[in-house]
Amino acid sequence: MPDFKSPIAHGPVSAPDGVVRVEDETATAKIVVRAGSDSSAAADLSVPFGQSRLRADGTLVCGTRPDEWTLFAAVDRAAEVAASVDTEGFVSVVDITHGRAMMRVSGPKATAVLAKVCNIDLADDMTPDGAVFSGSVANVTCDLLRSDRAGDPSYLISCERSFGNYLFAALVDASTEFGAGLPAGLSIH
Amino acid sequence: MTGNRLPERPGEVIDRGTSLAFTWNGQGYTGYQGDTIASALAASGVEVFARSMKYKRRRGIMTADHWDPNLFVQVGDEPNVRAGSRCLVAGMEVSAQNVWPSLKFDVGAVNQMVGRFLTSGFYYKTFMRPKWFWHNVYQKVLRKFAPGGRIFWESSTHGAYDKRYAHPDVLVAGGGPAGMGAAIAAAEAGASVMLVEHEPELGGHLRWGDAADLAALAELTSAVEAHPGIEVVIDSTVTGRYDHNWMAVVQRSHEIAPERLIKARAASLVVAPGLIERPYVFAGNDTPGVMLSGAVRRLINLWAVKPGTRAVVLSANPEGDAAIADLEAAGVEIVAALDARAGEDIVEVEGRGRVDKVVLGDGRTVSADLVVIGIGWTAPTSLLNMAGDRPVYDPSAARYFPNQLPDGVLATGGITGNGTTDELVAHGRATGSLAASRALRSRHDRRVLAARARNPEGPKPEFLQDTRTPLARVPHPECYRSSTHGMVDLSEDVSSKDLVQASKEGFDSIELMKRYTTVTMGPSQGKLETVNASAVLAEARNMDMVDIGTTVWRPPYAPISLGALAGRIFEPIRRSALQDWHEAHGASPLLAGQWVRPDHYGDPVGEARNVRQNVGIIDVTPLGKLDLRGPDVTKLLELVYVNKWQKLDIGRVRYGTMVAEDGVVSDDGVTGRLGENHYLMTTTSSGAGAVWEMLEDYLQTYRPEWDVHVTAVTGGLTSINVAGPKCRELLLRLVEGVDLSPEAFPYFHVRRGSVAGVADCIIWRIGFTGELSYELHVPSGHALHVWESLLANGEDLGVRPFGVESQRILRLEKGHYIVGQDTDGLTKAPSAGLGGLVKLDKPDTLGLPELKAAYARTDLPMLVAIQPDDPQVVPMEAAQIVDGDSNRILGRITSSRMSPTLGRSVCLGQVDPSLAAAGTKVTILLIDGRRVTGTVQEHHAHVDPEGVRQNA
Amino acid sequence: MAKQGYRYSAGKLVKHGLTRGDWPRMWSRPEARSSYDVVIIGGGVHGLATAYYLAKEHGVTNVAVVEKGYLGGGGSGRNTAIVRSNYLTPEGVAFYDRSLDLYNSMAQNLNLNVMFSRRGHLTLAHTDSALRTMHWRAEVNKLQGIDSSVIDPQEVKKQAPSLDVSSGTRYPILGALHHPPGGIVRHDAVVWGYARAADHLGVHLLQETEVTDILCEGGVGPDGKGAGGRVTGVRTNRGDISTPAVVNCTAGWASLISNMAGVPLPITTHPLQAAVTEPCKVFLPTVVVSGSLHVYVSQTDRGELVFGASVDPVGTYRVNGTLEFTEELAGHVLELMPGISKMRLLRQWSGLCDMTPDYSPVMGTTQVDGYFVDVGWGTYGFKAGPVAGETMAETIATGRDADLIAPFTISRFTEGDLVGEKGAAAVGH
Amino acid sequence: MIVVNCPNCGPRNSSDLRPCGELTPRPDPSTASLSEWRTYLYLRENPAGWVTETWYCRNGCRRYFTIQRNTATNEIRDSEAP
Ligand SMILES: Cc1cc2nc3c(=O)[nH]c(=O)nc-3n(C[C@H](O)[C@H](O)[C@H](O)COP(=O)(O)OP(=O)(O)OC[C@H]3O[C@@H](n4cnc5c(N)ncnc54)[C@H](O)[C@@H]3O)c2cc1C
Ligand SMILES: NC(=O)c1ccc[n+]([C@@H]2O[C@H](COP(=O)([O-])OP(=O)(O)OC[C@H]3O[C@@H](n4cnc5c(N)ncnc54)[C@H](O)[C@@H]3O)[C@@H](O)[C@H]2O)c1
Ligand SMILES: Cc1cc2nc3c(=O)[nH]c(=O)nc-3n(C[C@H](O)[C@H](O)[C@H](O)COP(=O)(O)O)c2cc1C
Ligand SMILES: [Zn+2]
Repeated sequence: MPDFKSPIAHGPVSAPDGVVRVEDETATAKIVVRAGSDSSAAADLSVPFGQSRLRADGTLVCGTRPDEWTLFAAVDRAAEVAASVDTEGFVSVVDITHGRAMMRVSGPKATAVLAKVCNIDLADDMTPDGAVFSGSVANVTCDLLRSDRAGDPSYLISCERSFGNYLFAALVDASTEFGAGLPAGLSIH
Repeated sequence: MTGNRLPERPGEVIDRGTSLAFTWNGQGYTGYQGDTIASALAASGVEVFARSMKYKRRRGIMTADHWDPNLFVQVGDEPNVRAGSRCLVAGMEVSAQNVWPSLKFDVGAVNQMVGRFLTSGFYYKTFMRPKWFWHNVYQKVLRKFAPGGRIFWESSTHGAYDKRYAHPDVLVAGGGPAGMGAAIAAAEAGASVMLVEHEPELGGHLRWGDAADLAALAELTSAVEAHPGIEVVIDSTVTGRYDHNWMAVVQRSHEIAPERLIKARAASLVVAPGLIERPYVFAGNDTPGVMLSGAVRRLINLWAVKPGTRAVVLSANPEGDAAIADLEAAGVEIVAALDARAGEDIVEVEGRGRVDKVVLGDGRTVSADLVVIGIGWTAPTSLLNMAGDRPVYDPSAARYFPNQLPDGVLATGGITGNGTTDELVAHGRATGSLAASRALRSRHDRRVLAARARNPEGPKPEFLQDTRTPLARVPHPECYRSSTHGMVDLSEDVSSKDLVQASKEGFDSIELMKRYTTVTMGPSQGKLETVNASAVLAEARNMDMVDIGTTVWRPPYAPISLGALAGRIFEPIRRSALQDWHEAHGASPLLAGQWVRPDHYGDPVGEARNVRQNVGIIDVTPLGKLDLRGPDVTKLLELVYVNKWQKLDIGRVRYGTMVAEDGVVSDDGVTGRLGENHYLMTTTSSGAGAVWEMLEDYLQTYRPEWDVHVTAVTGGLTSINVAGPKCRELLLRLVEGVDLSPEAFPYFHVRRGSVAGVADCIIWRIGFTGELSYELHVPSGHALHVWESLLANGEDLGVRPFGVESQRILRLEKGHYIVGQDTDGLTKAPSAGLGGLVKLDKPDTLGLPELKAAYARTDLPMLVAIQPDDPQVVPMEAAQIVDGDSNRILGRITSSRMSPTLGRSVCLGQVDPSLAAAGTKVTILLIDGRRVTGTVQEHHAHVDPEGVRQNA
Repeated sequence: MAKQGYRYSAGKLVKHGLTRGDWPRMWSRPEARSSYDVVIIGGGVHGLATAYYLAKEHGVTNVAVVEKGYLGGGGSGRNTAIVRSNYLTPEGVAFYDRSLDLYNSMAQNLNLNVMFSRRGHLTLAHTDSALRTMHWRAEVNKLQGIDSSVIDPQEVKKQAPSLDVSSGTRYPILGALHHPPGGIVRHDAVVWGYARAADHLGVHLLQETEVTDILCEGGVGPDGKGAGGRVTGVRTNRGDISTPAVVNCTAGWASLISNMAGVPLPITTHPLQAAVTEPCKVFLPTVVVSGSLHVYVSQTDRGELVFGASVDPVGTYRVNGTLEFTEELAGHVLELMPGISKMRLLRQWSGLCDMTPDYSPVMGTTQVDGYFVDVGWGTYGFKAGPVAGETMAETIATGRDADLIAPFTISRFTEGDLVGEKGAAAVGH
Repeated sequence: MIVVNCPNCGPRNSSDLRPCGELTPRPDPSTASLSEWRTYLYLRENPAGWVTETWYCRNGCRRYFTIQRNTATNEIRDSEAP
């Protein structure tokens, strides 16, 4: 199998003082599971809509929508993670690893960066660590997960793959207020 | 240069250590850091800043703040800068606007002499004859008189602006004592607060007040700054309150952008804008040297500028009285201190470039160069009106007061009554606590409702009732006059005479009067004019002010630049995994919706020919792709497509057309069955989103009992069509796990296998080009490898990429129509020539009754293939098909190209049913006016109607 | 009482200036009669024009125009005043072209300068398919004798130098439909001109009078409303008025009125917003419209840019406007004219539009005898005011739908024969 | 920008959703007369007051749901799944 290629052709971009960092995490296995709330898959995944949980095997389980979960894991584990889902009843498991670009915005100013391009209330009590939600980011529909790192806010943002390059540029553009520089060849225009 | 700068004042905001050089009408000036453009010029003795709009009258400082109607200047390439509030920056090139040839001498000033003819609306009553004169002469002259600054449309700052969102519990509009009190109390109650102040510093009127005011200011400011729960946003205006407390805040001096728009969803809004001083209407009231009391106090106390030497002051309130004290302290001689409360008055001011003589109410004429007016207030109720309030006029206090506010909006401070600083702060604090309690309760509700927030612990905060002690309404005389030549609207040059005349002509409601005279339609939007205009109308109609009302306040409260409203340019662009490759290989980009695609690689005709002769590959990723799973997918397909779907075996693909509930063709594509309960549906590129939402709609609201899961996989599968007689040979070199022989894998079938080592590719035998072709759907992370492998392994076969334009040629040769190009918003299924595809005997399909009705009709247009009789003529797409030599329209060409395969032009067109039979001659009107004939073809396909090529 | 037939002219302007004498009233404030031959609901351009032509062309003068607010307070007073006739369908072209003719001679006929500025109208195309539609319109227009053609970007630049016609932009300008006879009119003056002329012919203009019900008998519905019924009068906040003929000219409120007669309409009410900037020296000589960017813009003689867009997606009777309208508007306008980013928005407002499924009006007789409709004007009805008035007057006077409006009667929705303007009229103006 | 309460996502800006208009039940297409069908297609109550309407949570949970909205004030009442 040839290497997995991300739509984002840029490495991480950070502000010099580290207050914000934008990086590509597209190379993550992403498995979407649909199952009725009374299914055994749902019981197994055991995360309500809007929340997330790190499974013992390292898989991050997100309640992305009512009766829908997205599972994140290392990119080579896609098949294994997909196979781990209990498919008793009407359950579907779709590997969307190739279908979604994913990036992370992190650092003390991550919330301020996101608040420039996303209308959702990101206050700690409205969107706590672990919160899963969907919204528009720089005019692209995205799934978001707040997953803090080392006490600083951090957001995993995924979008339809074809928007990936644009969205990355938009997030870096939003970070320039806090000192990040747009790398050569990257522009929102 | 005359030095009008006073010795140091206790509250001054200028930094005398930092001089700033700038130019005014080309001449060099200096001011201090902290000056506005106007204060710096006034300090240097400048008295005339502008010419008025209609009569070109000289104009000077009037309010010395943002709303000053006379201080509009051009700064470099920026028009309409408010010199009364724009801070001076070194190097500014400032000039007067709306003057010709110069501010000193303006030719247009002759209008003053003919002013009596230029009453409001005069232009409606003349210039009608002769007809051509209006357009060719009068209108051009009128346009020359347009006021305002100049646009330098070569220098753009589009995209340099910025925006952000905010979600404060409490947003306070106005940073005077009341607003600061509200912010502090709300923050103390645990609310997150955004405090917005229009001026460059907090403080409101305290800033230009006395020692006690300055002390109170210092105390309040440090309390605000000390509280971490308050975000202070200065030099910023709350410009709009929209439904559900969606607030627009324009931030002017932000370091990263010329202006920034903050969009805030506030749970509670506290409106604390204070009051705006109202001008007085008397003859000559627009002469330079006539200033409002606030203007002289600001000039003296903030910028240490002496506003004149000999002053007449007319005061009706303590602020007017305080102006007298300030003037005296500044060494201005008070020629007359008139008390409006005691009936003293000013009748007229004379003077051209500056006040010279003042005629007083008692008949005396005195000489003075400054007239100071402190006769009352306008309540800036704009934000309250936007929140649905209809403020009510109170004659005893001579101003409007808030009436009925929704729960999420509270008012405090001067807009609600009068008080000492302590009383204002106390009222502000009470308002802030109330606002916080309501906001925190609403926040609790939101947390309960939003799944991501998890349920809040703790009880629901209480909804406090309003127990505030209202501020007093101190009696104030109503100082209005309508029977003078004074200006009511200085920006629009509308006098009270004009208003009285308009009322007599039938424009006797405030709204009609506004539209006829343009009063309140200028840059200050009624802030200075609206109450005076109502008062004039009330007197003219002998009615009460209360029954007249005001014109409607609308956003923005303070004008906001288009650049800030636009903000950053966030225009999402979609790129396939191969787009970088296309661009690196000379593809000319084609923007199709949000997608950027390869239109061609330099030679569309050659690329098309290559497909017919050898093999070509095209990136068709934007095709919508939906993964459908579940036992009820067939039912869904039966519902949304016009054709039958029951007997689609695993491994087969079928073409389908969709219509909307009105029977109009809405989309098309193929759907393949990959497994027992697993299908892949494709849609048109532009229809992908709509089809997905439509499927969800019917699944969720119409047939919730059906078990179907829909997943959009458009970008996840990179779609590559491999087409041409040699494509099988090419694929044989790369495909594993699939028998590509025509017998094992015939037309309209689907297989899964690996391509160039990439597993899990979906391969189906279909194509838009009419050639033998396979469409590969490759996991996008590996798509580039597959694409490059196809090219690398087919060199000997002549493989070449082709773009969208070649595909358009090829599909037209084959007669495949494009929804939206060959069909339009009225094309019902039978018109598209779907023939037997449509099944009317299904129990349920979208638009079924309309389909039945349409098939019963004989008058619907038909889509047909047409060949111009002259093979070299390619009629333009949209060329009309007409009835012989007449102009009667019988159809149109919807697609046309020169066919490289046939060496002749080929078309699709919609025609009247009378022309639809094969062999019918039609007349086509070319764009150059020629009429040519064409012949309707038997099949839509011009090339290979039997399908030998695609079935190979 | 308004002075009958007082004529405006340059001479009168001089006379009044010299004597400083008062001008006569343009219209009176009459007391309502208890009965009229025709009651027209809605004091916008459609209602007033209908009244004027009824009186002028058909001698029907016992007519009341009932307006709940002030004259022109609906769409007629808040539209961006763009007039043109380069429609997509032959029906549309014939209809709007007649209206343009009437506009052209309006100042003379009504003796009020409505400031018709035939400055030309550009509809920009940013995509191949938009360009194809422009060609389609141009071809249909030419066959109908309308001056309309597709021009290339260089020619666009000549017509409107402030446009960015370079090719690298997100929404490149590939060409435009150029319609020289299109332009703008001083919208209020049109309202006042018809009002004044109708008043002079004896029509009663009843302002601040709101219709609260339509009185019917004989129909299938409650209170004798609905199909088969007959109109007997209207109820207003100032009392009942009896009349055999009621005309619904209430645009955004059309459904509310029509429901009163038991005649449901294929209409939803959406706000359409507009905005003006502060004035700047005049630099934009023509009207510029971009369908795909949902904006249109023109510059008034006073130097303000007047902007419009497409209707708000959320249907509502609220007219207080939205922030996102101004944001999108500015973003799109600056894509076309990046140079004006420093101009400031001065005021935004909105009006109600009566949207139909096929972007064409609903006109003429209905299933209730004596109840006429002139509604469904959506975002484009200002330019149709004169011809709608003329044809509605004919329809009311003769009881038969006038030829020009035959394609627009309500029966097309039961017969499934919608008009094909949707493609072109979405943001046509 | 009004706020619409999605039954799943909670309060959201209306720009995150798509308004789908008045709730109009779909007649059975196999039995509906053409005039019933066209009433469903075209005729609307369009009241100035409370109306039950459908919204699609486009940027959120992707669910269709109905709410009550007062078209004269934009006040919003309860929301529910279809
Ligand atoms: C922002 C905007 C821009 C537009 N731009 C253009 C454009 O550029 N070109 C163009 O051609 N068209 C444009 N239009 C559309 C055009 O304005 C309307 O189609 C047209 O004005 C409709 O005129 P009318 O006389 O039918 O209705 P209106 O002018 O709306 O008059 C209807 C009247 O009925 C009254 N009324 C309602 N209910 C009652 C009642 N119960 N009792 C009594 N009276 C009642 C209302 O108060 C109102 O005055 C625009 C519309 C808007 C809102
Ligand atoms: N000239 C004067 O001395 C003067 C002027 C106004 C008020 N007063 C008195 O002071 C009292 C008012 O005190 P207060 O605290 O209510 O008002 P204030 O005038 O002291 O402060 C209000 C502040 O709100 C700001 N503001 C107004 N609209 C705004 C908006 N939309 N966005 C952001 N900021 C905005 C103003 O710039 C001002 O600084 C009244 O009793 C009045 O009589 C005196
Ligand atoms: C073509 C046109 C030009 C306008 N120009 C101005 C203007 O220069 N200044 C202004 O304040 N309002 C202007 N308006 C808007 C009106 O003030 C007003 O907002 C509009 O008629 C709607 O009325 P309302 O705001 O009272 O509801 C203009 C309106 C139109 C239709
Ligand atoms: Zn939702």
